Amino acid sequence: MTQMTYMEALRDGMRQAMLKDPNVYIAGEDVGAFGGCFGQTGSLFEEFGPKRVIDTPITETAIIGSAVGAASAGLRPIVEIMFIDFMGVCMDEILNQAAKMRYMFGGKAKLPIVIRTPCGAGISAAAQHSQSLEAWFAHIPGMKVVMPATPADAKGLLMSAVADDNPVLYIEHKILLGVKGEVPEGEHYVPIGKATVAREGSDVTIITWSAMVQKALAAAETLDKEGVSAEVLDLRTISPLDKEAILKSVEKTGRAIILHEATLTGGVGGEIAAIIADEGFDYLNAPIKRVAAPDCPIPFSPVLEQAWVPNEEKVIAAVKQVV
Amino acid sequence: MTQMTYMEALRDGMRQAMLKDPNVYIAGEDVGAFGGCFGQTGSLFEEFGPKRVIDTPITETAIIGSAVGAASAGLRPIVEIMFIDFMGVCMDEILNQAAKMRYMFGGKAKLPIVIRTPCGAGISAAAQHSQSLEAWFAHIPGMKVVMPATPADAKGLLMSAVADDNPVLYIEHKILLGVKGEVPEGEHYVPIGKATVAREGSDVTIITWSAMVQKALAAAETLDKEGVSAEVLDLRTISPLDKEAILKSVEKTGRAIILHEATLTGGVGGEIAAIIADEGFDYLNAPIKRVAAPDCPIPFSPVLEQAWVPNEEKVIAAVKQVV
Amino acid sequence: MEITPNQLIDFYTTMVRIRKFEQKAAEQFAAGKLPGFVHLYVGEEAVATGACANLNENDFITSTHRGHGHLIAKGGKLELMMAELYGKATGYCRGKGGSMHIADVDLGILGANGIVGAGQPISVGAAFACKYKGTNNVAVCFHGDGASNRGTFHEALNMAAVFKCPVVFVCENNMYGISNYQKNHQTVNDIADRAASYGIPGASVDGNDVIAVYEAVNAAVDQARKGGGPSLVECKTWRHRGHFEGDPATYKDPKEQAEWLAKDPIPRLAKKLIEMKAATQADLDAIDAKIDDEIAKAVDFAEKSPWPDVSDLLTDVVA
Amino acid sequence: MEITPNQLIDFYTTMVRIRKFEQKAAEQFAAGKLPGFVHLYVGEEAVATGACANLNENDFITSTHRGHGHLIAKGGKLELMMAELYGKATGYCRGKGGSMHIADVDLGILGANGIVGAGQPISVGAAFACKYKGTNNVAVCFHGDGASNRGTFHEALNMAAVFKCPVVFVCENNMYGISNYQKNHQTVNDIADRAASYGIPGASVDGNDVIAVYEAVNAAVDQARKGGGPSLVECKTWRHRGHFEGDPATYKDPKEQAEWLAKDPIPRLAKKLIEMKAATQADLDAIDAKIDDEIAKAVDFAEKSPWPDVSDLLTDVVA
Ligand SMILES: Cc1ncc(C[n+]2csc(CCOP(=O)(O)OP(=O)(O)O)c2C)c(N)n1
Ligand SMILES: Cc1ncc(C[n+]2csc(CCOP(=O)(O)OP(=O)(O)O)c2C)c(N)n1
Ligand SMILES: [Mg+2]
Ligand SMILES: [Mg+2]
Repeated sequence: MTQMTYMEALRDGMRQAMLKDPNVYIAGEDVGAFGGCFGQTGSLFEEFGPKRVIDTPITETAIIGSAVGAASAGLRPIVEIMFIDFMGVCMDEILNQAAKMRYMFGGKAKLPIVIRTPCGAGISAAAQHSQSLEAWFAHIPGMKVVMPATPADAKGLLMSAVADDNPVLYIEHKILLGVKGEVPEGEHYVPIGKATVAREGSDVTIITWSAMVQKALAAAETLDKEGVSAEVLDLRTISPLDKEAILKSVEKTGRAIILHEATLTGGVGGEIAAIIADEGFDYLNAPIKRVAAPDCPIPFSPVLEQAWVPNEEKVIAAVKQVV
Repeated sequence: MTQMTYMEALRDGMRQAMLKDPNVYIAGEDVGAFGGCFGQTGSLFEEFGPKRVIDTPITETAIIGSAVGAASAGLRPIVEIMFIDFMGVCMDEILNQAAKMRYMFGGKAKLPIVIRTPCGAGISAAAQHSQSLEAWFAHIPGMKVVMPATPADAKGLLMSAVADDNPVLYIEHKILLGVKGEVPEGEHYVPIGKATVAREGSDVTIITWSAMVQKALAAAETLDKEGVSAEVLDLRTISPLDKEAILKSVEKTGRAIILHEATLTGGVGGEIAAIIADEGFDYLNAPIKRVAAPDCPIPFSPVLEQAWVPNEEKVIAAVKQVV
Repeated sequence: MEITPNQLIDFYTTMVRIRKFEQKAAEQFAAGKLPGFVHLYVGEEAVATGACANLNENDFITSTHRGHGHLIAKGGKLELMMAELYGKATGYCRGKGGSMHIADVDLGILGANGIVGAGQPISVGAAFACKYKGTNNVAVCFHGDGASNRGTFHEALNMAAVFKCPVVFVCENNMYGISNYQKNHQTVNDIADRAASYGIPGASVDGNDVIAVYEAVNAAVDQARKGGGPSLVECKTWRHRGHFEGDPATYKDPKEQAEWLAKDPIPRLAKKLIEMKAATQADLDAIDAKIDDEIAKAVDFAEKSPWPDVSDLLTDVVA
Repeated sequence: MEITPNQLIDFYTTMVRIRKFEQKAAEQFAAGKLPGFVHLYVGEEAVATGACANLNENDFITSTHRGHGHLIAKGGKLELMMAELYGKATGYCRGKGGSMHIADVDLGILGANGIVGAGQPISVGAAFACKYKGTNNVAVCFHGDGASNRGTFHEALNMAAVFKCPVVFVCENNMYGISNYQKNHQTVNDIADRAASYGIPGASVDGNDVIAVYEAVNAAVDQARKGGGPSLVECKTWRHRGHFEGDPATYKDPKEQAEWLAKDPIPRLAKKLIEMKAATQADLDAIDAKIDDEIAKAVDFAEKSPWPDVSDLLTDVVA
């Protein structure tokens, strides 16, 4: 174990994957000597050189499209889209090519592609640089989606994503990049599709992921003092969802709060609520509440942005409605 | 009232809108003399000429992007994307431009854009020409999404969409294009955001839209014979959802089935279930069931495609689990 | 680079194979046996044939919605193709893909594609992989005149040029994107001129002359294999039929259609073979008969094959 | 088309206005007063100034992430801009947009834009509307060298050419897309060469010479107003600062940076004005002082303005 930031951890995950397999390469905008928009690739360019850490033109469509071609020809690309907000310009390559080729071709293609991209609000980057769009990708059969909340998971999910033979969207929250934590050295894999209980509790389950895990934990601390025991489930993987973990926790607590940063309507919270309202219906002692950003674009001004991002108080208020 | 097909009705809606306002024009691939991929624009080119019914190159990104520019400069474009599956190539123009400009600009822009596009399986058009992607658009604040199920609504929602000052995605199901029904003559508006009870019932509510309305009605007929009274709610608008109508019906029946053609995970069904499991929790006598396509790309072979599309039997089976 | 008579006979054979496959597909479609959309390559056979004649099994192609010709020219197996058109379990994609998604990754065929222009960046990636691995292989990207207006064209050619990827963009200019005549969808006459935007060679050739296609693509493939980067080869041709089966193509000028039918690449090559005494009419007839037989076998295979089992619906979504 | 001394003084005034606005923004950003990303236009002032000098209030522009210069040149109000950079309720977007989304639709400014290349098709649509309505107005699309590699560039120029839309694409080639040097992100030297792919005029001019920019765009706007369709004007220039504030721009070659600083468009124009006796140094100093005053007022306005009220969060999502 070493202390490192979430960003160092995900970089270390890339590095380990590259050391292990020469067919792994990184491509994206300013990922080379510049070291990545937020510094994510750091000095990987110096270590692995321009053959394996590749600066592309501003050409997301070709970045993803070429990754599809390279992967079907035997490589294992890690490609970066600088902000998840830019996915709109390469959705076809994800929706209709990467995610569907294996099925359409009758199983005769393998698409081991990792698409790394930062999400999230909190730095006044405004409406086109702050979104959380995981719901789109969770609705694409053939895609996996991971969203680590801790440095250790940032590394472990990165390595699992590279090792996976399917397209995996790896979403790193920009607010977490600087967060420190203990991270295993060398190779480290966190299984895709497995949630983790970030905090045990017995009265209510807060189901969440990515940067919201910290807010859920903070809310749970406060609630604890008021005699409410909240369990916090960090999903880690958004697709496929760890249904068992969700249902198990709700069975225990009888109450579910879903917390995500994405806007409410059409967010992944709906999917989770639907699973619980069907398969966990008999466990429920109270309505399922969702805490999410309101249905509006992300405003620039810090005062408005703060009002937009879900926070501890809103989680606590939701919990209090059900306990 | 006249008898016409769904396709004739939506065409008549476009025609009325064009007669009414010279700033309304149509642009898209093969919408001119060819009359549209499935014949949707028919002879509008002959009637309105090349200035107002415009064949574009194969350039979806520019089709939507130019509509954004034209709308902000005072026109009211109706643009067509030949299949909803192609939206991946113009999502940025929808997500980050059309839907956000008004908000980002502090309210100082109006974007009256109608994007018409066919969705749906049923004609062996395979994985890239058969999808139902409404969930993506329902997750974009600033967008409205309508999905008519009948010829009258096809016309009425088209005209309301053109009259709306916001970007509206108008999704026409290809399987419905040839369906006939009574349609009001002249101008006809169906309000955006209002569901309709397609069949009254008391034991269970089937919430559905677009081509699935017919399947729900068929299932309800069969169930009726077995003594189960199903209400069928045709949402008509997917965003904004008619929450009141949903809750009102579930209050009455105490049971909810959500039926959609899109793949299950991440579909709009989750959103609806979540609303009910929160605000309608106390009405519920049984788990909320979703009937949807399985999480896989749409297969080509008719035998597989038939197994993929949700059908009457699956609806009946779901209902029987809860009554 | 001398083209031998034997090569020409191979070209002829491939072109006839494509033609007869397509004619059979038209027939079976009309008979209601082929579900979905079918876009046929009749009239354009010289392009796929001349281009793929420069490739080996480890080279890659990306194809389009109008893919049968490309696949056959790259070595695709007629039985597996026909069975796929039928939607049978024995087809290339086990019935899951259909005409627009046939692929044979082992043969370097990275798929027909239902999204116009989608193959362009994919081909760049395959070529990138060849270069990355140092294999000396190349990729050929087939795409239409209509597709040359998509953003993918621009991004793919730019990326390929910047990274010097061994890829040849073969633009099949059949003068239409569905009903949209080339001069109404772009303002350049020769799409090859667009190569200049990427500092790469662009050639425009008679796409109904298989030898001209072969030679132009040969030069481009050669450059690519030597590390000289990508090229664009435009092949002017004509689709004899509608955009898809069922399209009466009333938008075509009958005179122009007649002119192009007279330029049919197959009789043209047959004439040449006979003139140069590389083959007699009887030789060609024998080839035709052999192909008829292949097609009949493919149809028979497809007809006799089982439908996919519904239990297969959810397999192969993920690896 | 003779440029009058008065016009040149106007150019000078606008360029100084942009420069000083940007310098103040840099200062306020460093002081922690401006949230979010700020991309400054320092060094490129001649482009926006020379281009927008050809436009009237009813003409349109689309801008970029590096938009302040375009907005000021098109008549944007400094107070409302500065207040928006601060995120104040009185800003152009009531604090909802910030630097990357400032717009003034009434002035034909269809917005800065955080998505590289997104303005390109939007400008085509605005130009289309001008033509549709027969207003004789035009649109100017500002975009960078990096943006010229996006699919939107290709699709926008092709559509504009096909429909003969009155739009001028002004490519600000400052030789970098963030850290990526132009010769590493495209293989053409002159981006103007890409105009040939659309059969439209392409001109490449010294973007630090406001007169050259003015004249090239003038010809293009003139053609557009007369129904002659779109053009591409490439302006070679240089950003003095990092990509965004906070970027030390260590990727730049210090020698090249020094060379370009020596070509600063503002002293260059000042020198010319004095040489041609259109202005004395005192006149220019007076302009500078007047602009200092404007900027001070803008800052003061921003500083004193209230924050948006949280109750405003959900307004204006839909009309
Ligand atoms: C992105 C996208 N837009 C539109 C279509 C519908 N479409 C299918 S084929 C076609 C025409 C293609 O023209 P071209 O590239 O010239 O190829 P051709 O059909 O002539 O071989 C169109 C518009 C599509 N499949 N994908
Ligand atoms: C589609 C998209 N890709 C990437 C980015 C991130 N980004 C912002 S500015 C920029 C560089 C733009 O370069 P250029 O077009 O030359 O404009 P300049 O910054 O030099 O003015 C990049 C890559 C973005 N905003 N949008
Ligand atoms: Mg064509
Ligand atoms: Mg630049």
